[in-house]
Amino acid sequence: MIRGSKQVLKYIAERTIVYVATIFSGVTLTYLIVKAMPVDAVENILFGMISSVGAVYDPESVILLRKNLYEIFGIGGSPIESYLIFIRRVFTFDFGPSTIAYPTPASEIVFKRLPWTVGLLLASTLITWTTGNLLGVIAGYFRDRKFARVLEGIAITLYPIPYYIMALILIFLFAYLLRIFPLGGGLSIIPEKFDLQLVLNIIWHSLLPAASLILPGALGWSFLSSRTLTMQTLTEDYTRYAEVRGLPGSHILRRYVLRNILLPQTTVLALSLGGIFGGALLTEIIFAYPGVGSIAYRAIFSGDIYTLMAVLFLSMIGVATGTYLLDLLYPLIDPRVRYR
Amino acid sequence: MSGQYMLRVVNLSKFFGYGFLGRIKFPAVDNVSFDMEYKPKIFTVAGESGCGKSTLARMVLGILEPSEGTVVYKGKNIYSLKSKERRWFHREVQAIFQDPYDTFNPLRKVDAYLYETAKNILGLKNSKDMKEAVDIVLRKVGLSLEEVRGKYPSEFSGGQLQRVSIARALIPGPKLIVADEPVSMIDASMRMNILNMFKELKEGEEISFIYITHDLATAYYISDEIAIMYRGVIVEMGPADEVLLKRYHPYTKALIEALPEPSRRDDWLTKRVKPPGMEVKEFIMPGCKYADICPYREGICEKRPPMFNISNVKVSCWLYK
Amino acid sequence: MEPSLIAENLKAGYRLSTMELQKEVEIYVDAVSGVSLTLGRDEIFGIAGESGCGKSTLIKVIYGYHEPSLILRDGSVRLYGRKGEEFDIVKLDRGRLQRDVWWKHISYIPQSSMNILNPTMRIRDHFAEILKIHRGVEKDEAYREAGKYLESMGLPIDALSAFPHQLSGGMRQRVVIALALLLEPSLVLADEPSSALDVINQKVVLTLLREKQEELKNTVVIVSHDMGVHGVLSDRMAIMYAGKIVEVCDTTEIFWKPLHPYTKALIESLPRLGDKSKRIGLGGTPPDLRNPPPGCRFHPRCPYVMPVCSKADPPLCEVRSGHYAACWLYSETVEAI
Amino acid sequence: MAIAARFMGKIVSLFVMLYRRNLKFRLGFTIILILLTLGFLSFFSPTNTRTWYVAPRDRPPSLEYPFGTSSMGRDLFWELCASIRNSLTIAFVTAMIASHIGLFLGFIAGIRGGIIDRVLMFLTDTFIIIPGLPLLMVVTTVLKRYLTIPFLGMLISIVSWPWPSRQVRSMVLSLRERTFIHTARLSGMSTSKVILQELMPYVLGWHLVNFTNTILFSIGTESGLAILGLSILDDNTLGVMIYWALNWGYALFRGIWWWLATPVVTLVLTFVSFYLVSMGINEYVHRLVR
Repeated sequence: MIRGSKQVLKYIAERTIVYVATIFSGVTLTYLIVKAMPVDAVENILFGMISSVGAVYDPESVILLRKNLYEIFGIGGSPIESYLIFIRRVFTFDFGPSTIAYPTPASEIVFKRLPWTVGLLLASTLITWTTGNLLGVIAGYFRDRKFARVLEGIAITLYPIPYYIMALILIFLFAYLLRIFPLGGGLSIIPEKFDLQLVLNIIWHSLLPAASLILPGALGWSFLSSRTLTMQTLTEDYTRYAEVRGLPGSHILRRYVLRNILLPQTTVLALSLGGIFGGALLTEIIFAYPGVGSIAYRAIFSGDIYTLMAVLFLSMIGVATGTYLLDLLYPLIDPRVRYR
Repeated sequence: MSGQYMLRVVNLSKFFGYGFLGRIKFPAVDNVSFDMEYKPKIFTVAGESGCGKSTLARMVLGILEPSEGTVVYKGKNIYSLKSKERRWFHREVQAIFQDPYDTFNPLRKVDAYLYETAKNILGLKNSKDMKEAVDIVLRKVGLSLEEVRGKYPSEFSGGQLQRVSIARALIPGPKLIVADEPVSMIDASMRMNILNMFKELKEGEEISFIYITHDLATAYYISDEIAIMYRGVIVEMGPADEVLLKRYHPYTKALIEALPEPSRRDDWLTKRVKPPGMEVKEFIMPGCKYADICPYREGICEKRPPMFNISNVKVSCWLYK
Repeated sequence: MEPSLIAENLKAGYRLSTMELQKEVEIYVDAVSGVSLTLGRDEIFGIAGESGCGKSTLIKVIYGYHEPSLILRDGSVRLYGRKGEEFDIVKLDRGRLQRDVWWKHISYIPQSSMNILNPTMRIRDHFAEILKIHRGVEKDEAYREAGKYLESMGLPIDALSAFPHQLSGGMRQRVVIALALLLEPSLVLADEPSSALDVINQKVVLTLLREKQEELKNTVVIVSHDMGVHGVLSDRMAIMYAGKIVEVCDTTEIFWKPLHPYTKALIESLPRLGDKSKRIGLGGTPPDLRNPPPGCRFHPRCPYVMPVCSKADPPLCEVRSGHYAACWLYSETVEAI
Repeated sequence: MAIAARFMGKIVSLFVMLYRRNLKFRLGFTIILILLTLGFLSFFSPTNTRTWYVAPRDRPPSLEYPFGTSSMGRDLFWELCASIRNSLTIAFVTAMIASHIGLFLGFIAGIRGGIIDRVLMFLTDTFIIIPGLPLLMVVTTVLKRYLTIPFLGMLISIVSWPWPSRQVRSMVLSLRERTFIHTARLSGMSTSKVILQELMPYVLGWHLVNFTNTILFSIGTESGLAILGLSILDDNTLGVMIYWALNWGYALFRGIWWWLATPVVTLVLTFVSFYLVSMGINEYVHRLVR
């Protein structure tokens, strides 16, 4: 057993408290800001119902309806009360009904679209991480070679460009000029059954959005971070001493450089995986990709606070859980930390 | 002057985080006490790296707050000084650090520190007095203002820079200087110049020194009294000749025998020595910290040995109860 | 006694670019300037000298390990294996050195720094990879041999499966020494093998090195600034000052009949337990090797300085049998200049 | 004020030195200079760039209209100049606020330590997990009517201060252990003097890096908001140009590629140039700290 197991439990407990507290304060802060939105969801619905053609309502039923609606949305009563109701709901993951697609609960809408976003981002994050690291290690190891310099040049230009600007450039090149990719959307055929043709169609649609996420990543920050790490590891004492022991370059690259880079890079992976649920908001909107991001976009414009809160909450949970799991798992991954 | 001791260190301890992400607390300094009279003296704290001697030095200097115990300088607890008294304390007690190149900010000119000390602690106002005071102390260490003016630390050799550091400490005319391994970074051939300077300052300027070192040969050369530390505890304390030549405590014996002395070549090569155990385990041990590898170990060593007096040497070992 | 290594007229230094007055400037540090050295068989040879005297650079050049900024300008290094093999270290390229020479015939023990060993690899794998690459021994057989070997080095068996950071400084240094002696090379170069250790660990490590040397009857070069370490360990010694060897002789002679003024000053400045007589340190400051002083490089600080000292560089000549010194006091040809 | 002057002096001398010696910095800084001149030119624009139909519509780039004209009847060259000026102002405002809040909080957390450090760290962590863009989307829709260029800069700074503060804190924590801090204390220097004289030379380099990175983040965020139509649409910024070209003018489908290309290419140039500058300073700072 790890020495001082009592300490380990204390550490886990502390990490959990920080985890919950961070989410709690994050949610509260967003709630306060979102609450400040002037759009009153209930009035919207009522107005929508009353003005729909041919509908006649007597006044009492409208007032009664308003009271119920306030009840359902939990915004009746004093701000404190509504806040507490909101918090209870958040942690039971029931965000109340979405104002646009009225009776259907907000969380349901979000969950329907989640697979799209997670699918896209999971794939692109993993691809970014692996290609970025591989290229980074090679470019770092053969630093003076020509191709390494070219790669560095590309990386410096791609790294600062936000992914949604990259999206525009890609649309412009591939969808407009060369027309080999669709301009947007998630599907261009009506999905009857889940067959190869459907899968191919989905992939065909998600290639361009994925590319807009992968390019600035794989050739940008992931490449640069792994290249700097490689160069640092190459100057470490243990790598130099390995050379002195007559070990061949390939062996050193594998057992010394790669091994010692993997640890910090897994941290980076864990953090970026945490960011998946947040969804690449803008890319989805630009490509009209049916993910969580486009719902959030629509929710903001239509004042659908609760769907928006669901999306924000999801991404906060993602990031916070990513860091939380990392804090717990890291000592197991890195031998140095475990048995200090 | 309150009481006959200038400095009283009473049951001083400092705990640091360690183990699984710093969760286990271990005593880097464990209940250390010693006193210094007003008579100028060089008191050495010797021990291997990691035995807690530097931590002790920082606590005495008022830089590092102790976990337990007190440091009383001329009757005042240095950790409850008011801001004006703090200036008085810095006027009386100064420090010389180990690495001269880290003692001065590489991005600042060296003489800036000399003027700062003169201005803030001596309270000199106009630049003429300050220049004069600085030049006097620089001459004492064999340098002059011209050699130092407007230069950065990188423009000096180690030995020269350490002299500037000593000069800085001399400006307020201190009564006590804590020197934390002042010569370990200096080339062997030039160490003597600085150690001789300490002796002259003790006799000439009546300044007491607390000399922190791991090098027992230099300790023997300049110190009047010496305390040997092991794993955060003083194991033996007393006049330098008695402690280093008679060597009551088993650790002091092992330490001196392990010293590579050319004259004792054959004896050094033949005698076997047991390698020390895992550091942390020994720090946490409740009883005698040296028990793990002590050849004279007995059951009683589980309990912590108090300080026994043999003639005027204090030894913390059950052998002498 | 045929030699294990002959180095002739080695000239090496560092080309650095530093920031001086906001301007990038190229400077050359003349770390080793014209050093010749012959090492015998079955002996511990000590190289002593203070910081910046070029002792570490010298053994790196002998080993043939050139860090990026280290440049070898001149000189040759010939290494002789245990069974008569001969290698010209300077001429061989890095690939040949790594495959045929390094660790098989010559090994190198770096200063005992914190992360010499691969932090993500267990100790036994450090042994296994050397045995596999240099001897083609398979993993489990290599583990057994490593276990046996570590036992002989006085290390607990469970150290094998430990990670480097779990070992104490002393243990880690003993593992490094075990690695260096694993393939029983004819020459072992050790750079300050015990300087970062406490005195007791230092004794454990150095006595171990001595024992192994006597067992293998090979040659071990110890580089250390601590004269005491040489006093108890080295059979023969060289004193270096500002990139040159100023004295070579048996260790006992150095402490009782030193010849070169620098060695004398060095020995006299060493404090000794039990002797409180006043000692005087060397005056002046070590020379700046970016533009070293002309002639003998010790002349600005030498109490016996003569006119010739600042003009010509004194050759290393044999003043007594086996006792060489590079100083005009002892050189017969002084009148000629 | 003497300190501020000296402070500026140091930055100017640092830039001059880096310009001469660091290729990345030189390349980046020259592009920025071009952008700044374009931005400055916008004050001499013959027509008010916010009005429609002042120039013939949909003209491809020609001598008369170097960047062509848009379907809104605006000369893209002058609109670009105005957009650069506004985008850079927003970014500058964000950077000034965010990096200085970060500097201030980082210093307090680093120097004070203890409870204050834990509270500030908790606050920073909370802000980091909140997704910046969606939050800003909400805020900008809410305050649509009050949005002005500097105010938008301030809004973006709400989400961009945590990174610099974390960075400065770790820097201060590592410097606090250095021996020269003890020497300074023993020389009777007050805490504020220690910060200014001892810590500032090191932190200055990093502060500049944080400043440029915040500019990058701010331009990116503003253009992101604008593409969604959440920026100040009746004014000119690089993002707003893209918005009108994409969502109103359907520049892409109607083949008026230059309308979209002008802002996109300028944005790319802005990002790359500021990043190069930040890398140049970063390399210098690394060498300084080592």
